[in-house]
Amino acid sequence: MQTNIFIFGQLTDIILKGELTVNDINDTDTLMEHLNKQYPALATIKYAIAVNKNIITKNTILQDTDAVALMPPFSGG
Amino acid sequence: MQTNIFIFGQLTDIILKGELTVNDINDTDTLMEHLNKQYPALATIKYAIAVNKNIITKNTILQDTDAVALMPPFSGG
Amino acid sequence: MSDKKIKNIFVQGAIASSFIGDSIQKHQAKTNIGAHSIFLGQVRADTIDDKKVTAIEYTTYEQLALQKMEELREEIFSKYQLTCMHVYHSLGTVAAGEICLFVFTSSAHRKIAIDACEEMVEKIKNELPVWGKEIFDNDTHQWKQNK
Amino acid sequence: MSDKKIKNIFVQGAIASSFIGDSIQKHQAKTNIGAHSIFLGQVRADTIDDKKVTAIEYTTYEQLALQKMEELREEIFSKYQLTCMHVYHSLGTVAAGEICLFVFTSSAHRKIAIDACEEMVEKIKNELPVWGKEIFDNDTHQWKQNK
Repeated sequence: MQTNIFIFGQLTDIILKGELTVNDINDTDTLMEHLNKQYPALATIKYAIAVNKNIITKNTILQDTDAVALMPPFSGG
Repeated sequence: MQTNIFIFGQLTDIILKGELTVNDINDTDTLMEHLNKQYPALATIKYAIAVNKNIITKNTILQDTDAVALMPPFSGG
Repeated sequence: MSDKKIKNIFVQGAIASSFIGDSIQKHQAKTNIGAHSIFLGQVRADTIDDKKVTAIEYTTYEQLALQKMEELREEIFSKYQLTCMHVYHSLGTVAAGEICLFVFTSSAHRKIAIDACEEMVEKIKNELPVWGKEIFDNDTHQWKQNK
Repeated sequence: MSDKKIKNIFVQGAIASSFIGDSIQKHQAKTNIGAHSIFLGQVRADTIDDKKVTAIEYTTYEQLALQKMEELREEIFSKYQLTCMHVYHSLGTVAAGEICLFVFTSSAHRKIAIDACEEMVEKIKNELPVWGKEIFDNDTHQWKQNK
């Protein structure tokens, strides 16, 4: 199973790309643990997590091809 | 001595012109008495009086060539 | 206040949308501006007792209006940190659907531009000696009343 | 809500002042409108630590942003009696002095148009997944923060 991760705003200064794909990660807590290990600077930034365009506030089970977005505070306009 | 009177808004439906000149009227109370006699419908309408661009709230002595304006409520925009 | 400094806010007939676009364009050189707020008054084709408004005819006591406008401008600039403000009001006939009032405020920050624009519109409606005559499609008229 | 009905609010690069003028022009056929309120966001050439902002680069999570925008549109229309509302937001690079946001509300009465426009601007700033990257004249950058 595969998860597509979309990275926005200042998080792209850390992850250095707009999209990532990870395999065989079953829930968002495990995903974030995985990413924090790879990108320790992530822990210094505030951001929201969306799964399939819905912002989540607790650990969420991931299905194959789910889209996870990491979104720092918005600054449009 | 001469007084120039400027008429605005719906008052022009009563006086039927935008300007009037009257002679030898010494104050605004006398002027209004004079106009109310000539145009009785004036009494049915609410309006402010300005002398030389200043809105007055009590009887005011008129000088030669003073400009008196009769102004119903504003409705610009 | 010397007379030569008094800006004329009045334009004959409707305010063209291209004029509004051009006014916006002129502000792109002022790079300390972060927000513009614009209010436009448009003549409504109201129906009153089966008669339809086809136009409004505006008249003013111009000398007093321009003097008053200078006072209102000073009040707004002393209250709000604006980069600039522009006001245009039609005189004469403005057909239904056309623009009769254009108020344009600019500031570094949005809240200031928005609040100043709204306050200026209220002041113009209440304090500027301008009168609107609503012309109906049967050639009768009634005098506009501001709420 | 079917996907095909979702309006795209995003434009590539700056919003041209002539586009704003044309949008105003298109509303002259709607003679039930009495008031338009327009907000424009313009990129400021702020100076931060001796570096000057020359442009903002906007990115979005487009699918989520357009879905969110439909929700915001429904909220505004259920609260305010608007004739219409138009929103445009830039993506990509917008130079200092150029327009990056255009919010346009129209109503029979001024208070409704003005309040709806202001509320929509606040919602866009706070709730739309858009990010601005401030580009400095020495090719460094910082991420914009909304207040």
